[in-house]
Amino acid sequence: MFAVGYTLIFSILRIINFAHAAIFTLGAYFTYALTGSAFGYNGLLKNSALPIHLPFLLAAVVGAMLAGLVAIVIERLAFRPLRNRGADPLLSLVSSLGVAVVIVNVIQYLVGAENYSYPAQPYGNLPTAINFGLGSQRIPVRTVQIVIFGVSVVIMLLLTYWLNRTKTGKALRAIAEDATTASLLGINTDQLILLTFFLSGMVGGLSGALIGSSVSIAGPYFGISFGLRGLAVIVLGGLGDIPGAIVGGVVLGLAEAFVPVQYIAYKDAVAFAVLFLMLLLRPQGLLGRAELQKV
Amino acid sequence: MAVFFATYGSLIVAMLLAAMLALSLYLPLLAGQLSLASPGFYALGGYVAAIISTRVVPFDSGAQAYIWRMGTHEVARFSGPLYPVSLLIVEMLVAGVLSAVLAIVLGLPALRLRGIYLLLATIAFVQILQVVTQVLDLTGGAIGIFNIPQPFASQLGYAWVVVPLLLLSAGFVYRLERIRIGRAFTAIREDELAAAAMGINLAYHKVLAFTMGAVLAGIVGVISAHSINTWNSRQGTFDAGITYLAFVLIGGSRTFLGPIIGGIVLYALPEVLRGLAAIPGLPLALAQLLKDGRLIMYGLLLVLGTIFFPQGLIRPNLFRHRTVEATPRKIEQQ
Amino acid sequence: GAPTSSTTGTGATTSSTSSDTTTPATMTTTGGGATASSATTTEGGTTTNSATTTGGTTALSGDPVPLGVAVAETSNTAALGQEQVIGVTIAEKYFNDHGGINGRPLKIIRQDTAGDENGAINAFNALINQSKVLGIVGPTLSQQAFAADKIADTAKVPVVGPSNTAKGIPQIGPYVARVSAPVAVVAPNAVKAALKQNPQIKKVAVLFAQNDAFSKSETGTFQQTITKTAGLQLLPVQTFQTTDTDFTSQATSVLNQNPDLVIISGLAVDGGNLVKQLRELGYKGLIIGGNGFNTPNIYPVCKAQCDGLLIAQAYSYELVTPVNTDFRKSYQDLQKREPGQLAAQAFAGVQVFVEAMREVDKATPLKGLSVEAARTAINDQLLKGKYQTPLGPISFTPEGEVIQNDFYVAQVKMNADGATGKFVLLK
Amino acid sequence: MTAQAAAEQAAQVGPARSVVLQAERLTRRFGGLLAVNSVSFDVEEGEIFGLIGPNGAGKTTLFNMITGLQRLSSGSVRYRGSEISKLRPDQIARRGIARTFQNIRLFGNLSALENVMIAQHVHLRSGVLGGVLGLPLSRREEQHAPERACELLDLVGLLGRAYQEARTLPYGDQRRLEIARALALEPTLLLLDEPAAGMNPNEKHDLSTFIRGLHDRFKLTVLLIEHHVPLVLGLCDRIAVLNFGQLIALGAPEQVRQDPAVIDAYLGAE
Amino acid sequence: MRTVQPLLDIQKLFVNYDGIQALEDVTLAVYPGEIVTLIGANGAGKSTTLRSISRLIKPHSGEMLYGGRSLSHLRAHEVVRLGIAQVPEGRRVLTRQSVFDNLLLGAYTRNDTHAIAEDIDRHFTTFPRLAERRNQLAGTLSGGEQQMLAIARALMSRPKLLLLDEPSLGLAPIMVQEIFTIIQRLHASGVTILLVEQNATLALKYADRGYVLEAGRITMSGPASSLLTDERVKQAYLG
Ligand SMILES: Nc1ncnc2c1ncn2[C@@H]1O[C@H](COP(=O)(O)OP(=O)(O)OP(=O)(O)O)[C@@H](O)[C@H]1O
Ligand SMILES: Nc1ncnc2c1ncn2[C@@H]1O[C@H](COP(=O)(O)OP(=O)(O)OP(=O)(O)O)[C@@H](O)[C@H]1O
Ligand SMILES: [Mg+2]
Ligand SMILES: [Mg+2]
Repeated sequence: MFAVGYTLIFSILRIINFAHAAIFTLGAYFTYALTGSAFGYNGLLKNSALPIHLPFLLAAVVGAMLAGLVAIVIERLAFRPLRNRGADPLLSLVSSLGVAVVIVNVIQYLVGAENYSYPAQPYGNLPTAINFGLGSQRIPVRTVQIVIFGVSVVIMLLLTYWLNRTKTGKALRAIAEDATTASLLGINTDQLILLTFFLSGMVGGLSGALIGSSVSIAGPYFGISFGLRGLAVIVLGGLGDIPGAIVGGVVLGLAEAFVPVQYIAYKDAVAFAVLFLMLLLRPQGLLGRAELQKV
Repeated sequence: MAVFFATYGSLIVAMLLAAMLALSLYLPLLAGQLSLASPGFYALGGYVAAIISTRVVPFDSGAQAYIWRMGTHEVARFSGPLYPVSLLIVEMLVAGVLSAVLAIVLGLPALRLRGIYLLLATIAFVQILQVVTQVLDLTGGAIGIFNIPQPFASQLGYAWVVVPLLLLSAGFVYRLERIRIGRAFTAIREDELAAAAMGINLAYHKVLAFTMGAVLAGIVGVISAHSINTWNSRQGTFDAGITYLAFVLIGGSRTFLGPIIGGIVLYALPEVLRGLAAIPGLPLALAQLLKDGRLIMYGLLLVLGTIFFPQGLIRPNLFRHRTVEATPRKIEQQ
Repeated sequence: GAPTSSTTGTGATTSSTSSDTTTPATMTTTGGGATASSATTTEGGTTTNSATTTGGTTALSGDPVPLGVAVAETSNTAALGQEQVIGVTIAEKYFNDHGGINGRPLKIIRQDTAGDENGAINAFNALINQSKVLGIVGPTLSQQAFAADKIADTAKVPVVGPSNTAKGIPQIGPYVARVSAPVAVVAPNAVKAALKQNPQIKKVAVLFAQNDAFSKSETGTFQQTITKTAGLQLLPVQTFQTTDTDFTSQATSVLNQNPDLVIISGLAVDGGNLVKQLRELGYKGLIIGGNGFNTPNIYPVCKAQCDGLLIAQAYSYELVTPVNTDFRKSYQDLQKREPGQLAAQAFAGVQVFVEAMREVDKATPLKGLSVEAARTAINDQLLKGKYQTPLGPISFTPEGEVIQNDFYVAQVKMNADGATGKFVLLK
Repeated sequence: MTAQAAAEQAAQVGPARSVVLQAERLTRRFGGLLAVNSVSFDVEEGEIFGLIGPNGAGKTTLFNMITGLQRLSSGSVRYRGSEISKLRPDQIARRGIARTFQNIRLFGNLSALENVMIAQHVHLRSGVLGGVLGLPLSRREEQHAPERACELLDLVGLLGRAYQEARTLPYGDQRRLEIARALALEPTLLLLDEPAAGMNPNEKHDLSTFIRGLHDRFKLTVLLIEHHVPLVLGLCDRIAVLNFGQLIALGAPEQVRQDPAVIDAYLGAE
Repeated sequence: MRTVQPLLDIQKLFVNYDGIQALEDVTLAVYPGEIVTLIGANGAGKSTTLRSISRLIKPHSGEMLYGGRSLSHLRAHEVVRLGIAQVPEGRRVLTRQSVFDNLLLGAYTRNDTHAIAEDIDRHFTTFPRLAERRNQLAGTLSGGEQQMLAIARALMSRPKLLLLDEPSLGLAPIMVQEIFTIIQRLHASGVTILLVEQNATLALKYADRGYVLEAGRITMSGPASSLLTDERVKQAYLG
């Protein structure tokens, strides 16, 4: 889920946007604020709350839009100037890192470092878990996770369609490859990149809100802790491949789940070892096609 | 002056170490290899130092007192005997060799990957190493290893090792950039395929660059472990790697001076901001902002830095090779 | 060289005499301001100790007595650090209202350590050399302590760890002490309390955060208690990371082993999430949370699912002593909720310094003493004293380890709204 | 004149010139597409050998296979008697086969001079330590290298642009730089892929003179792909014609020019 | 003197790269329906002129009018919307997209889906090679095939003014003839063309007028037929 937004920017601009993790966090906080919950005990805004009380789902959508807007601002302030100055493409990695640092610390400055969580039962009266196991072997899955999974799949399908089938999607891929040539074809590169950032910010913000409903919002570094895993997931799925990002997420989850209990200490190592092997054996990702290169 | 060195002694040492870490990331980058493996080797080096000095070598810290003076100013005191510098050097050698071996084993398969894929593979390596050191008893688990003996009476004493090492490695890279091997690296960075067609052995040069970076990072880890007195699995993580990368890119990734300057400047920046907040006479609000918003400013400066120095602080044509410069003129005159 | 007066390289230029008039003004703003960003650290702090430099020794002036606080105010450790900041802020005001250091005000100077070892070292260095503090409360994490405390010890500056619980901290050196007891001692009590509520307990599942130094040592005690003391069956131990958010695999495997009791050693957020997910997936039995759970910060994490959680505590706000009542009151005024262990320990950290300073000052007035001499005297006194803190009565071993008598086991009772709750002390 | 040199010269003018490059049943498939289909030919020592054919006939693919940049689907390439088709590109380059690229592949961000110096790689010996420490051997080499590179730049008329970044050079000059870079390898077999593209007729003519000069001066064997027919006809000793991956003609220029199959597929009615 | 307004009117154009003068005081005009060719040696600034018109680079000074409208404040993609298309030097096809998608993107500014499909079919008939390769990634095409694609792609926007930068580059003789046939056909249908071509003889044969560019300056201009017979031009460019 998180990975989808990441992938979107990556597939289009071939840059890794560290600020994405921060936008994810923002999405969660915006949603929190929009549900009318009060901020905690630290920071400038302590004990204050918005006068509106949106239901969780609506708040999540509006929060995601706001996150998208923030992404737009970030693009204008931190990415476009770099592009216009013909900077080393890697440099955008640094400037996105800078943005992430700013956002995280501004959040802390405003609302402190404590964790928050949404008002009880954001999804109404659904049971908290559903059992998929048979007999004594229980395989319960939390409802929230099912919701998140469902939403990711839907978003994934929409984005895939958009990127691969529509004119705008094709134009975006053209920009990714060669922005100069794209502009020679009449493609407004700045505008489309902005759109991409907005969408990616929205997806990121929405995932922040949803994941925040699954686990509490663990302070300003909430998103950052997902960042690395998100990266791993998109590699598994094939960089820049949106369905791949979802499949990658599932595979990584399964690989971790099958680590025997005795070795659970090595769970993360296993995940990354899978990632490492994957890179060596199928660098194009699980679903990806090998890229041909012509001399 | 004394106060300055006492306050900033460890910062200065850490800054120089940061410069070297940036160099260790820069070396593979020189050959176009975007690798974040440096923190892993750094962590490895630290553990080598920690394990050797606390578990292998029986070293007993008794209760003698050492006083280190600068003129009449007492700069620092240290109780307990000093750890022999010769052993420190042995540790550095061991760490260097271990890093080199690991780098070759890891590099041979991994360096077939390019760009972002290599980046992720190296991150995976760092993460695996982190989990393993977190779990193993040998590395002290989550707490890590502490009470690492001190080879110097004060933090600034580390300068005796760090400064020569930095000069050495800077000199090394400076020369490297100007010889055949360095040109081969550059060619690979620019266009692997064309480089191969020009007779450059890709695998050999990539692994070479990667290994040199690894060795440097491993050695820095040794010094770092002693200098911060403790070592644990939170040292040399993925985030640290990103920070080193920022050092390189902000400093300038086209000449060895870039990472060095970048490492020094960026590492010092948060501390400079801390220091600024302490300047007397600042309006309260500003001082407060500098203090509480230190990292906000840091982030902003990172962004502004990239915008205003899109090629990094140091650009190579500032320092062109003189003999090369003179040659065409010479031929033209003939 | 001839003795030179005035600046010592810190850029302090204000003459030392003028401060007498400015200080009270600063003081009054202290308690009233916002918490984390309150005016405690007015940068005049460094100016007020400007003094003469004589061969490296600086004599103390008659101005506020500087005490350093170096905790993690930024980074992902800030959630802990900000509680500690509240604790010391309350302490500063409290002790100044109660006469300061025999009439002279206490001045807290904060430096942010961020979350890493180098940050802690830098913060300590700035406090020791620039601000010339007489002692330091900090840092937040044990790993940071191993790095930074060494610096202080070498410089002969007393340090009191407010939350460092790993083994080996007081042994770093003679100048290192802590008020944070490795609460492993409560483990048996917690297990006993659980057995009291449900005598049928047979199988126990244990989980701990493997990247947290404290959780690792705490879980050891829990496991010992279960197998040795209580003679229960210990299921295979599972681990997680404090940065984890999804505990499905751990929870599922716990459920399939059907334990009667689950014991978790972790920190508030990860531990809370683990509890929540265990409950949501259908675990019904008792859960014991380690000392890391002892903070009201868990309420928003596991919400209604926190209910019934047994928690091992090194501090309980229900303790009725004059100092804790005052502390609890100040905290409630400031924060509109009950105080947690981190804030209380930070308060205690300041308190032991203040009381030691008062004693030293009584014997030989601090004014006129060199900074170095004062630091050593304070350290010696600190280790000797007995203190009535919000944590209850504490004292130190000669090594600097805290001796604390009162540990508690509490049970979480959530209110109907599912968002707030309280710790109910179990006897 | 030494006996050896005399023998060499004799070998060159003698009727039985030795075969340098032997392509045997070279085949390359891309999916269902046979880009090069069982092509065989020999290139003799000192020859200028032309390769022409319509767009997409498989000429560049053939070059790629010879230089190791693309694997063969089947067939073999022998260079001076030994099989090279399994070697890596850099090993092939070491043996003395250099090439230029049709889609220019210069090191774009580096100066023209650096581009050439990089290609001297295989002829320098100094290793890491020697180079870094500035030992005598490497010192000599490093002093000599830029001079040598400048001579080559001078040869292609780019000395004045030695410090210009390669990607900012005008298109025609980039082609010249490609040639200079290939020459820096001191090859015995030089493969040129459309070297005259982007030059005007005058410049093409100069280039043709230049290639002949190189050939004479460095005793080069040249394999040349070019669409500019007058240049190919004027320059080449023999010409092979590819169409749809197949060799449709091979012979002296005049012979090829009159081949109806070639006129039909490639030259067009004039 | 003509009375018609020029379609493209460039006046006193100066361009420099990092301080190096690439164009100096270039003034040229292209009238509606004309083929104008620009000839000159390597590095004379031909490509630079075309890049200035399509706003890929910002001139230092000078005015460019297109149908009376100034181009100076437009951005590259806006210029395309005015009906100016360019076949860039070195082809620059989108290597990671299929031949078909490249063509489709050529028509990015158009919305008439039906007519676009027809146009694609038409270009496939002109270049059967492309039709065979329609689903192949453009990056794997041969050099000449890419050149065909670049030309077809530019035509997909149905430009009013076509800027061709060495369209015959890398094409087999038979294809070169084909390209010039196309140019002629476009000319007949009223498209205005500014042609940069190394094959000056051929270019001047088809063009109405020509300009000679030397070291960034225009040194000669006039009807193509007279340039073709001019001794100096012959000497320098026709070989
Ligand atoms: N990687 C690839 N995948 C699929 N087809 C390819 C690939 N590489 C080349 N081809 C096809 O193989 C054929 C031969 O290409 P090649 O580049 O050898 O032609 P060429 O003779 O050099 O043509 P030109 O004169 O236009 O440069 C072309 O039709 C091309 O489309
Ligand atoms: N990005 C750039 N930076 C610096 N100089 C440049 C740049 N691009 C072009 N130039 C210079 O501008 C001049 C004109 O180049 P331009 O590409 O316009 O020539 P051209 O006439 O198209 O040549 P060709 O026929 O070889 O394509 C050349 O001297 C070239 O080196
Ligand atoms: Mg070709
Ligand atoms: Mg050009």
